Amino acid sequence: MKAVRVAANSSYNNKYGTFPHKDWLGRPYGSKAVAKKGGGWVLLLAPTPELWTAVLRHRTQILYVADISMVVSMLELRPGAVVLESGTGSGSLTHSLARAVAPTGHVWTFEFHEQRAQMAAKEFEENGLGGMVTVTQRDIEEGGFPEDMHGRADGVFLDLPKPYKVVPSAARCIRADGMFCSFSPCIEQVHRTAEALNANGFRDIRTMEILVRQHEVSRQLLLTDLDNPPAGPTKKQQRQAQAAAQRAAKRQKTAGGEGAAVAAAAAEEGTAAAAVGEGGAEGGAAAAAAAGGSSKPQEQAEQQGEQQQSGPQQAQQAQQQQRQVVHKPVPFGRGHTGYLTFARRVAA
Amino acid sequence: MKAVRVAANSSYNNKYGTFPHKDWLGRPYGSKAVAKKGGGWVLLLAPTPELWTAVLRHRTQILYVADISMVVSMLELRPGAVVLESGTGSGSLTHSLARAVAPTGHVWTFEFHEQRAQMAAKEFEENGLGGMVTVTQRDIEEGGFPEDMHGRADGVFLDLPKPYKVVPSAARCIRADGMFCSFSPCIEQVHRTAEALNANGFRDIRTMEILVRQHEVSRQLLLTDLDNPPAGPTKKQQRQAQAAAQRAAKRQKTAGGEGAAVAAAAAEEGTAAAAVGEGGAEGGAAAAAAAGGSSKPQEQAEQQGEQQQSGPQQAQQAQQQQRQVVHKPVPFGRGHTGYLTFARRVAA
Amino acid sequence: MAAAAAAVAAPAAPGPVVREGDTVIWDVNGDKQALVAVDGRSRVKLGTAFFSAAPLLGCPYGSMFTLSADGSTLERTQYTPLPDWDLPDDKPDFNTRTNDKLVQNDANQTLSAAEIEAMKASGAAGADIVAALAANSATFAAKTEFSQEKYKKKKAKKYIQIATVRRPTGATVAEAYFANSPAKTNYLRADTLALLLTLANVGAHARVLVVESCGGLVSAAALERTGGGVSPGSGVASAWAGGPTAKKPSLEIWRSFNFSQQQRAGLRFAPLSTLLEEARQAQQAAQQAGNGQQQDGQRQPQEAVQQDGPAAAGDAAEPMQQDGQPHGSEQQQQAEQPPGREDAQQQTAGGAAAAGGPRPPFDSCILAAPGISPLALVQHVLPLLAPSASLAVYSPWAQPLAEALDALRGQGQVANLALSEAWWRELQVLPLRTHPTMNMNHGGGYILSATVLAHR
Amino acid sequence: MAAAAAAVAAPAAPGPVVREGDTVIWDVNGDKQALVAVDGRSRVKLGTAFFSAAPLLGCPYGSMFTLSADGSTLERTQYTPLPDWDLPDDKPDFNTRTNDKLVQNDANQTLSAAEIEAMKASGAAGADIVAALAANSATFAAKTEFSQEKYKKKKAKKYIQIATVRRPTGATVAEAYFANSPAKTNYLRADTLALLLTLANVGAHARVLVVESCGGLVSAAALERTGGGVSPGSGVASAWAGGPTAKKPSLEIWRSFNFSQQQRAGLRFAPLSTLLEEARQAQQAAQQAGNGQQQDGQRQPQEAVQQDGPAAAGDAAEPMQQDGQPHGSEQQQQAEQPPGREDAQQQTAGGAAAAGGPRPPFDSCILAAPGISPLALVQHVLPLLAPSASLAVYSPWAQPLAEALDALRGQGQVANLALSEAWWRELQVLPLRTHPTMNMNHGGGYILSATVLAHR
Repeated sequence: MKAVRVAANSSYNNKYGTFPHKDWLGRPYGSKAVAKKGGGWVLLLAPTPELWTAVLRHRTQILYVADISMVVSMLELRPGAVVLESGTGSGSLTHSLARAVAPTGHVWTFEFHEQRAQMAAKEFEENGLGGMVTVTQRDIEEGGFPEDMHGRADGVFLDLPKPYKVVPSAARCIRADGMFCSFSPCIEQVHRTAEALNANGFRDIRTMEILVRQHEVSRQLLLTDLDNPPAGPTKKQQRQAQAAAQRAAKRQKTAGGEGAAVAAAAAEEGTAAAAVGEGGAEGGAAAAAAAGGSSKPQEQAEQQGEQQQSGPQQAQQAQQQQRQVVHKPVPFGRGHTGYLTFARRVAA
Repeated sequence: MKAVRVAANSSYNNKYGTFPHKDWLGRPYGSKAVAKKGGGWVLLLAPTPELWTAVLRHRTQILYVADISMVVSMLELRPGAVVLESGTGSGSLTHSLARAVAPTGHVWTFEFHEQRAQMAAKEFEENGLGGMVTVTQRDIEEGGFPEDMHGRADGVFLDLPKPYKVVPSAARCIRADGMFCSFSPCIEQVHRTAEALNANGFRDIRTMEILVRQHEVSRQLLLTDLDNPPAGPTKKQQRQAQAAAQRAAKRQKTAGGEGAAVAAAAAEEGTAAAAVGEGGAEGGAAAAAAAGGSSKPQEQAEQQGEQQQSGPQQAQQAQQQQRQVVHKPVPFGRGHTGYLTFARRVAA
Repeated sequence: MAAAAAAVAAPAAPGPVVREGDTVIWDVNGDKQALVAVDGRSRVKLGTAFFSAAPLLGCPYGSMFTLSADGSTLERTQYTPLPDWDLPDDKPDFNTRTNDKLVQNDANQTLSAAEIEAMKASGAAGADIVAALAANSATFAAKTEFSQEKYKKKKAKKYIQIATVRRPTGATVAEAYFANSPAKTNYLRADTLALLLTLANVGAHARVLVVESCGGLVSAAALERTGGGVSPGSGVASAWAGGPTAKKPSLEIWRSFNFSQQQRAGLRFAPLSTLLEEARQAQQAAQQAGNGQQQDGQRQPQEAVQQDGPAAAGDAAEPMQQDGQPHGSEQQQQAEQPPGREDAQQQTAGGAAAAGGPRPPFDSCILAAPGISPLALVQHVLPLLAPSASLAVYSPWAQPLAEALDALRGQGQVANLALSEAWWRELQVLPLRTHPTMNMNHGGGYILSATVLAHR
Repeated sequence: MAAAAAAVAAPAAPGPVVREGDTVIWDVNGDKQALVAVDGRSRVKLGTAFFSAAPLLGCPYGSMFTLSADGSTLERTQYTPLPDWDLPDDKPDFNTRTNDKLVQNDANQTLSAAEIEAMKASGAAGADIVAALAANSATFAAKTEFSQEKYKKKKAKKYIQIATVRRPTGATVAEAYFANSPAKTNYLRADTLALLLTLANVGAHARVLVVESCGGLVSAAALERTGGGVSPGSGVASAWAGGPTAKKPSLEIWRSFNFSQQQRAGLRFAPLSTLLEEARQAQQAAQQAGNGQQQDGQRQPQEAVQQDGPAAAGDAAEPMQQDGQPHGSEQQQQAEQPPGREDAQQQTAGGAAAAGGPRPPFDSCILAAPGISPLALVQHVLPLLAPSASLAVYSPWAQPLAEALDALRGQGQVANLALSEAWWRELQVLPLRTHPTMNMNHGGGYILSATVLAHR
């Protein structure tokens, strides 16, 4: 998955072929675009904050969908709200904050690191968020939020090494009944932050973790007749199943790294398009399924292989084995992203 | 579920009837015993450490099966091993430690609280562990393990408020390459313990959590024809499903509190028997299924009810709905038991 | 600490206040929440009795109330920092109490029940009673710090009754229902709701289709995120299965959200069959209009979108292009509503706002009706969804979603198929007592998410 | 700290040592584990080269090895406490470094590759190289404490090679396979294995039936728990499906456990069909012997147990009645083995011990062969299980177990049915850096557990 900025005179190249952007213009999002030569194709998807998070350039550790969802929900953001963020980092959360407060609200986001602040500002502008997001280079831990933010924020979000230093400034910025959130990987930071919140006019202090576990879906043949196993020995099937699992795991890994794609915003003539997934003629649905586990065509091929191998015993085999759709968690995933600490500003 | 000590002249009473123990003598474990009058019954199960854990009297917070499994496994216990435990608490873990080191090993368990130590010693004796478990009243945090334990332990387990104070003593007791484990609810205790372990000749210091989630299994009718829903309106089914879910949740709760039963050891003539589950004539399998979720007869009755209600449209309904076995985690469970911190004694 | 405590006094800038007719969440001790519409006559429960809610009017949301000294009325109380943090956390050995000699016996309280009643009658604050109970407990001093904490909390719940007035939002309403009457929202957990809204890409410009059996919670939370009438044509269509004659299910939770009339206008209720008919009609109209640009300002149904120009393609990108030009003005939108439509009829009771809300195609879809086969429901609503729309399906059971994923995979209708499960846990963070909460909810359910592809 | 550090010097009492022929786990930096049978000729890998394992012989398990100064041989190294804890954790502001001016650029290392090689050639310890790299990094000082840690860890893994010699146990072997070649043990996680052993009530007196597709790991771990020949008649029967002619699957992991000959004698391999035939024969014999007490010392098949006296009922209680009288002596046990039995034939290669191991009925059963329908397998083995036996079934997928539970519920064959899932997570505990590890394994699988009831 890749973010592509569409320009009429530009083209996108990958191992599956060359895709002139002008072929994309005017086509609806969600379409498949075919390469100039060969059968390679890409899917053109509309950018969303979630897809952007999957393709953006990591300048720092970023927040992912589960934490983002909780932050937006528990900060009680809605169109028109004003939210302060520090630091901007890679801008992953910023996109979701902007979606939540658009079109009449505003995200004031602060980043200590100069280069990062500039890169983020450029991306927000390019992604059409320029009017709703303001990036400022500032050392929030030392200087707090600017005084002109006092009393203006419906919510404040901190992702800083020492959030507890910023709590008094946050208390001055957040209106009565407004929400505070801090994201910290280590419990010691959380501890100091909670203590500072309790002492600075916050209540309902809650610390939580949210993790998302992805499940992979597959079809399995389970042996049911234990005295008369099918022609293909169980052991061989197990090896196949293991090999399939390893392939699936590999796909899963690549899905994170280079899998299906997205993104990109307004280019010439106000047009926007994006590419999700890429595939050669032979690898049909691979890209489309990259985020969904294994790809169906491949699996069907495997199944056909099995059936051909068992040949005439097919009917008998049906009695000896049971085909079942099953799911299980993908083996490796995130074990921790950070602790989310929320608190509500005490009413006057 | 209840632990019952069998004696030829005794009897067990509950709301389902009177069960004279002499009817139980000579019957195999796993049998159903019927009440003197009426159709009430109990299941007689052999005691195991897991069933004992489910019925024992809580004198303190106890360890449950997942933590117990990790402790026994990571302490690398096996028949013949010597293990030190402090404190004894309710003796839940002690039973599993004894199973692991039996018949030639030994569990030396220490309890600060006098009354608890006495009660635990009595239970171990009654459950046939007398020869393998020695309970001693002692303040381990202040005095450490007795000197005659030095160099004798293959493993040490601590469940104390200040385990870090005991680390130097544990280091003297554990042989080279032997294992240490501490169970602590709070991370601050873990922190100090890990620091002490690092300074006192331990390596491979690992802190972990293990939680077990129970799943409940049910059959659901899922609507498949959205234009022509079956006679019984979806809403009604939803209400029924909700009511069923509430009943299941209630059963789940009672299963923890007063559900099926177990236990008890040698009585007269070396006989041992135990009661698991109790049921009246009308509540057939309820007790047997208490630990497994909903009880089948009840569910079947509900299903029959549904089918009767739809009457002649039954065949049509099969096309409109899909019956499916599904599972989901029981909604409420343990969120934390404690942190397990393991460490290996450095070789000489 | 002293300096920090002083900061408490610094007042916050004013926030929203409780107005006549507002629904509030009346949260007693964080244990029990009730949704109450506040006016001069309504009453709220504190302890075992009901009291006039009049004192709430005009107070800022977040205000705390307790009983007046004479126990007859509610009065505002000031928040003070929790004492939990006054314990020194740099002395590792402060919790030297142990339970070594404690004998299990409940007769250790020297304060009699009559004495406690007398304290209450004389208007003693709950906190004073708890302190007296601890001081008169023969075993309190011998308890471990952990047990002391537990003891005080238990007593505090019994004798201190403080209620907080909370503003209803997607998060607070979801948590209130889940804690107090979860069956009404079909056990939908707040984090799962938050994930559904994110995965379905709900924002101000979204045209959201919701099919739910969660009492309207999902529709209301989605409407809150779209801001209601903020963007013309955006909003939420809350639909149900069962053909044109099916009865509308109960979806009234939106009434608790204090939506303005304008916001409420972004919400419509309709059977799925009506929406499908609208999509068919719009498609026919588009086909009659040919392949050129549409002139009538009507929203493009999906088939038209496929042959439409860049502006149509821009629709789905709106969430990130907040300054793009939305199609159609609000008046046109309203003019489109045929009078006497089914959903308008069904909104008569209490539906003050005129029927508005989005028409197909939708660019965002949340399905949270676990009693319907997810595969059947997804295939049923696909004709209503715009290409590149974001789709999120909730079920408490993984298996029906897994089978739907299996069936949809590789069919070219959707991409980015994923089956996710959230694991949500809270922690207690206190000096020397930091750990995850001992109980947690394991039942967050499962979410199938996908991106809709253009029809081939 | 000083006093505590002194305690390190206090030597531990001696533990087990590596003997000729032992299999050890050769653990390099905690990253890579290999199972190696150690004798005078075997070689182990450190870094990129192989070295003679001879220096391991006679060393205590837990010993650590590194390369000698000339890089030609392994030599023991002493453990020193980790420096992570030397940081003062009472100064909240010690991590004042921030990444504010850090420009992304990899050319910040002033130490050249040649200089690093020279250090290595001169025999510098890996720790010295890492320290030099940090000191010569232009950006190291500007990094946050978090990033500094990451940097040092990365470099340490590259330049410090320390191997630990670990004793194979159920826990260490399971973790080694899972980390290095999980397919060989069918992805069975160590915590799941531990739970299976507990839920199946495996202990010294248990007669355990195992059906697995985990390479023999489950059978070996169960044998370790029974202690092998500790209790006559106890032990593990590792069986497989497919009728009498089915080929024995690979179950050789027991060879890594350094079992004694006596322990090994407690393990037998047999097709399920053989065990079922044994159970049938024993039942017939019991029926011929009538309802009275059996005289021949043979183990009672399950049907006999039902009509047997108190002593038979005592069997299943053995795990908690360790001083009860087991049935039959070891000699009788061995005499029962018919010569040339199928499992004995298949053990010729490397199976030094005589074929022993338990016969039906079994009072403990672990099924860890997810390729077989759990329901079909449970029903297939039920005739082999004694009343009140503990049963635990593993699968990576919940659905087949859920369907088995649904089918078994209320049938009177088993009680205490439960479907469980373990959630296992490690934490990093360090000053100001305490948090769960950033990555975890989500795939512990599911366990169906139950207690077998007497046949009606």
